[in-house]
Amino acid sequence: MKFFEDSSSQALKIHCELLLSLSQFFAKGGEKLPHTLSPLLKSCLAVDNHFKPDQLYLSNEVLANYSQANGEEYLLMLYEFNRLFVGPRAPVAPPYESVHLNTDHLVMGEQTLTVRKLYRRENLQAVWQRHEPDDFIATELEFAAYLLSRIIEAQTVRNNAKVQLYKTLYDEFWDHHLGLWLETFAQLVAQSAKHPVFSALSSILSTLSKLHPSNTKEANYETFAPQISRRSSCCCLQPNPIQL
Amino acid sequence: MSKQLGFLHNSEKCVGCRGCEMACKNEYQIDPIPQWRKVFQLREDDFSLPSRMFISMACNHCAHPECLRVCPVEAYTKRDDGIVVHDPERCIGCRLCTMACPYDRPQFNPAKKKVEKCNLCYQRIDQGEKPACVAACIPGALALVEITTSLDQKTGVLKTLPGLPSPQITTPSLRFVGPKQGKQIRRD
Amino acid sequence: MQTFRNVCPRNCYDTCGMITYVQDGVLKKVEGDPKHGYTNGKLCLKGYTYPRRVYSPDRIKYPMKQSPRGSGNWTRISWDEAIDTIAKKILDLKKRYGSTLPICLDKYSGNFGIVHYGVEGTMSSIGYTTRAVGTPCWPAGIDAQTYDFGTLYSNDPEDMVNTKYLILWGQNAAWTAIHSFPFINQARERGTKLVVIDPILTSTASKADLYIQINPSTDGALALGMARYILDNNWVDWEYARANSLGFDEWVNYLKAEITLEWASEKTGVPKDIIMEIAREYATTKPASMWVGYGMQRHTNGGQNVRIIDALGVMTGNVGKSGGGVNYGHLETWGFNYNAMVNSAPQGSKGFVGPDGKVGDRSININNFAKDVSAQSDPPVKMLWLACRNPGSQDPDTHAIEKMFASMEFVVTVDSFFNKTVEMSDIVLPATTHFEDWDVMASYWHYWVGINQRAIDPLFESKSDVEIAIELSQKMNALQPGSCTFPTSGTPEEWLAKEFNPGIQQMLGINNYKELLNGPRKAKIPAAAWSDGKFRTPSKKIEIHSDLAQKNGLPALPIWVEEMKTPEKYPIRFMTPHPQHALHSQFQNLDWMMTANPEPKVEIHPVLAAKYGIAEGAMVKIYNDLGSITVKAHLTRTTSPNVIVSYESWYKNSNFNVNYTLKATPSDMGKQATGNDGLAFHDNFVMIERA
Amino acid sequence: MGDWEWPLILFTVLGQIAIGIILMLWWLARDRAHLDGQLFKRGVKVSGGLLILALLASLFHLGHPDAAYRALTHLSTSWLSREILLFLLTFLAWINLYRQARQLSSGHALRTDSATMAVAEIEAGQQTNSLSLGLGITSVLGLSGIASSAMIYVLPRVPAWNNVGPVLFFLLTTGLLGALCTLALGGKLLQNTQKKFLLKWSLACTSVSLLIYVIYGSMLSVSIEGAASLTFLLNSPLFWARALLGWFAPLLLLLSLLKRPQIDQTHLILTVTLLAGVGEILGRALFYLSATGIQITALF
Repeated sequence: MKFFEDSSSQALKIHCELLLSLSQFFAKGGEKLPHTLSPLLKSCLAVDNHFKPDQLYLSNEVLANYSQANGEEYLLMLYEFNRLFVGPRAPVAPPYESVHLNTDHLVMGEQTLTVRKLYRRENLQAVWQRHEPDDFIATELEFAAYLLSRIIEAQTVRNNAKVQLYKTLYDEFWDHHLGLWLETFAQLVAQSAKHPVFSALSSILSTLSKLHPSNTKEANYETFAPQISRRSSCCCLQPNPIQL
Repeated sequence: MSKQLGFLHNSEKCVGCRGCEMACKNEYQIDPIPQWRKVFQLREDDFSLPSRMFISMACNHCAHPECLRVCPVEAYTKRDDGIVVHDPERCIGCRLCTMACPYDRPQFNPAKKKVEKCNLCYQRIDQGEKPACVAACIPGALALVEITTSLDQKTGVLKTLPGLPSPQITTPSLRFVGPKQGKQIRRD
Repeated sequence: MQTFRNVCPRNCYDTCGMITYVQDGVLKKVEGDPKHGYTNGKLCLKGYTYPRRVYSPDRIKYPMKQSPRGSGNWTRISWDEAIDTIAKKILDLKKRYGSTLPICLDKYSGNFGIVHYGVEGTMSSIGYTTRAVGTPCWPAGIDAQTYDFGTLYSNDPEDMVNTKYLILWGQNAAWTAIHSFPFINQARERGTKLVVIDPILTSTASKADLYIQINPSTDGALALGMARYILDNNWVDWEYARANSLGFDEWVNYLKAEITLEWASEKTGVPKDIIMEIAREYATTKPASMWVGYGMQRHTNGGQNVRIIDALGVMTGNVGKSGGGVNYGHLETWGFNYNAMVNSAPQGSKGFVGPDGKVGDRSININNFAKDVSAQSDPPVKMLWLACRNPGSQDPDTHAIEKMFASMEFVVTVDSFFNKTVEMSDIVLPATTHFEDWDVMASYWHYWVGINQRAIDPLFESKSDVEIAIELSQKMNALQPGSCTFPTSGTPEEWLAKEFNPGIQQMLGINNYKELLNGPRKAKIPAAAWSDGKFRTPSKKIEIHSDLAQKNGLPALPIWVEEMKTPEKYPIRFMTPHPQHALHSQFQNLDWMMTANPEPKVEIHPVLAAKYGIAEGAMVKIYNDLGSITVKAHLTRTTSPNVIVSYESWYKNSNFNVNYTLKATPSDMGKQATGNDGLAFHDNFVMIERA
Repeated sequence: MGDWEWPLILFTVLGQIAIGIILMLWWLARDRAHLDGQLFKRGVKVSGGLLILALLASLFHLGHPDAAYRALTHLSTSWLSREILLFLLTFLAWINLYRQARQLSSGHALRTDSATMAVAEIEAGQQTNSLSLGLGITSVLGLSGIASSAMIYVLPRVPAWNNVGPVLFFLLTTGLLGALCTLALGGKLLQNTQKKFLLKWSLACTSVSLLIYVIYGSMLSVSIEGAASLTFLLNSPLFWARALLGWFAPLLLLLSLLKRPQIDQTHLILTVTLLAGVGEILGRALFYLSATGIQITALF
């Protein structure tokens, strides 16, 4: 069973949770792994039960195993996280879309600006706009989750127009952004990961991109007021002060 | 074709500072690999005295461009002013032009899987500006010129320099003022 | 598309005016500022790579902590935690040792923006500290000109168009001052002869009408030979020399007694007739100009050689003349407030009692940093603060540097890229680039001053040195009120504004720094240095005989001092001059540079190469007692058979570093004006073998 | 020096085998009833398969295979455009052959019926005519396609290529591998005379190829770049493998095959086809590897 073939609210919620927990994983950084690993595991398990994607259970076992790890183990994961994604040594897999999709491999590329515009269409903006690139993986994942949550809301109030609109928006965002680089990024992590948790992370990321069907309908646009929940699990996006 | 624009490189003035090379990359923010313009240091043995002598070369907008001839997708076109323009939109990355150009100036960009090259900043020229490399040349060694017989009759204007492919292959629109060597008091 | 004015803040003659193009808050490209009269709207190859520097994913993005140092185990920390850790460490050391002297600052030329002197200010504001004092680059020459003229002060480089005869003495403008070429060319087009004296046939030398490959470190001997010949032919400008200088005749007697052309020729390896030729031409073509490069003073007798060349200029009356001069550099346009630098130590700070009884900072030699830091015992140095500086790859004797770093308790580095120094630090703080700062830059060569706007917001969590100082001050005063005097407020632009004073504004012909937003300004001072004849020596005259030099244990007169002799064991001189694609350890690591210049090389003369069975492209091991490096050989006759050349640089993902073999040998001068003698970078001797 | 261009090697060699087979079938069908129906069908199927493979392989050489169709747009001067066009036409012609091959089966059945033999003869005759026409057209298109592939490499910049060499090499590959593969496919379906001819033909191709290569090699050294190519070849073990597998071994085997027709030849023919095939692939690889272009000779 694939995402969207099953667009039951339950399926969407599970999908949404996975995106959010991944977003958290990157946003909070290696230092907060003790807090972000278990939620990630939880959402992965949910995905596994619901969609039964092949191989995911293996990564889940790794996560399950290491979410119980002791402080020292967590330190190893932290150092690996920073080696892969942060620095100060040139990171192995910079977590920014433009570094991977733009042929000049710099941050703040054209992708950064296009996702900024997409956020703005939803009256949202990245919290560290103009400092942190807007196409930081955590921000993009959170935005994807946001779009799903809008679908769920619309479903509960039976607003089909809105459901359709946000499905289209979600597809659009996926097909033009996350979906384009997540797999490459996952491969890069897989190649150089020196700790099982990050190999697991890599396969979770590829599961995410594999499970998503490609679909490119353009959305005919009308904006709704942003409904970004101020839950702890949202930290990369905020209502756009200019717009509100 | 009404005229033929090209470059005049004064090897007497060029100190190989490579400003042109990077000004070109800066103007178009070219990806790391391709070098539309490249400064070459000539071989010492080709001259009476060893010294550091340079030529700066981009696409030579040849009168008989091999790239244009062999390209299967008509990515190359020659403007009335002789500029050979490459259209990356049409390019399918067959790399035949990179095999055919004796100057290796069409450059394959592995990131884009397409070929790129210098288009003599035709957009700038159309607005009456100098090409970025010419505008950036500090010692004033690089000039945009119209290739004419009168230019070729000028004394000191050369069609080639040691180490360069014979101009007969593509009749490049590049002329040189040859490097001049001073007196050297050497310890060998 | 918005445009902003910036100035390249690198340690470079040219200090280019830049125009920065910004769209949606993103820097798109850079160009030269056409309103800058010396750099004239053009940048060098390095300048054009700035967009790659700003947006490189390799940039240091956040404050980070390494535990343990050198392990590569890095933790991202908040600015607050970083500053808290640093502040507590400072206070702890202060408590343990009763002063802040265990804290040592090493800051130099990574960013020459005036506001960046806030780094020194940071240290002053916490108390008296240990300071790496001096400059590796040019101190011997500075002292030479200080003894002779009272300070370093050169003609406006744009004035080179007026010269009729130009000698570039150990100066490779093609690589290090490219913007001077249009002026040199203008002069040449009017018939000026260009002579280049250099042990290496550089790109600049290749353009000369006459290139002289002199024996390294014997420039003084050549100048003395010329002086003797000028004297013998009475081409001396007696009037100028006697009217404006002290001890001229004393020196003339020395020439008569001690100097012969044969000796000069034998010393320098320059044929007699050539010495006579350039002596005649230099003395009889008026005005004649000499540009003394920094390379030629990086020898154990470098300062003395510069003094001799100064004397040559005086003897021919070329000093104080437009189109003339013995040009080296100047600091005339640097008269800012250094507001960010001048902070008094907190109440009751204990300092270092100098030999003169004055209490203050404890200065150690920047040019023997590793040894001097380790040598401190009362109190020992426990903490290093590094900003605008990368001793890990730029200081001599890298192994000694590594050992010294390992012995530290705490190392803080402020930088933008993960270089060798960051690798050896406990905490690294992300530095802004100059596009993310407000600043003002002057040049030590041309007379222009330009403002540097904040063109883009600082990327990630990077901060400028002053912003860091402010945070540190807030934290320290919270932890221990009064423990830091650095102001805790002010926007970057306000800090910039505080650097201006009526003096500098008058010099630049402005009433307000904001006028610089319309374009850089050129100082309103005469094009010919010393044209007023008011020298700044104790005697107010040119001191050919300098008591001050004598007092400092140097010859009073510009007489010959023997060069360093080649040791038997290491017969090959290893010169490591400035690179073309980099400025020290900046730029070469960027992707465009790594494509244009992917790997280091060592230039070896074919004769020498043959002797050691080294072929073009072969790997060569270069070694001496200190260490070794292995690098690819390039056979070329641009060097001489007993000199090999490799250009110092920091390549991405490479441990190439010429300083593994470089001994911290002091040059003869520097103490007087810069606090410490310079470094004899070019008196480095090695052995080679096929690797 | 060039690179190891797998896509190009496969495209050229496979394409040339395919057209070579058609060419041989054409010769066999030159007059009535010589070409066995089974062999015709087999030949057409195999050559078609190879042709498709070849065309697919060629796509892998492109940075943007999706836009390959655009390669047809510069017929005026680009031999690459012309090559693509001719190969597509060849493919169309082949589709027609394929159609004929399928119809043939019905026509064929008639033969067994002695009563209507006469009719069959005639029909078969007409069929053979239309067949040989179809084969003819395909071969001609194919051969011109191959010629244009060769012309692509006739570049003033590359002295080693800037001569008749490429055309000859490509055509000889076609002749040699075409004949050998037909032999291998034909087996019992070939009459002895046909076998003999194909063997002789292969022998001829091999020896001519060897001969021409020697002459070509000796001519290379006139230009610096050509000389570079030559030294590269002579110093490359690949080249000597190619000589052994592609020239000497086939020569000996073919001779022995012609000398002793009585023994069962199937295995020997397979071996020689295989060897020659490998030889030609190596040869083509070297063709690209050894290419040295005129270029700027500077320090850096």
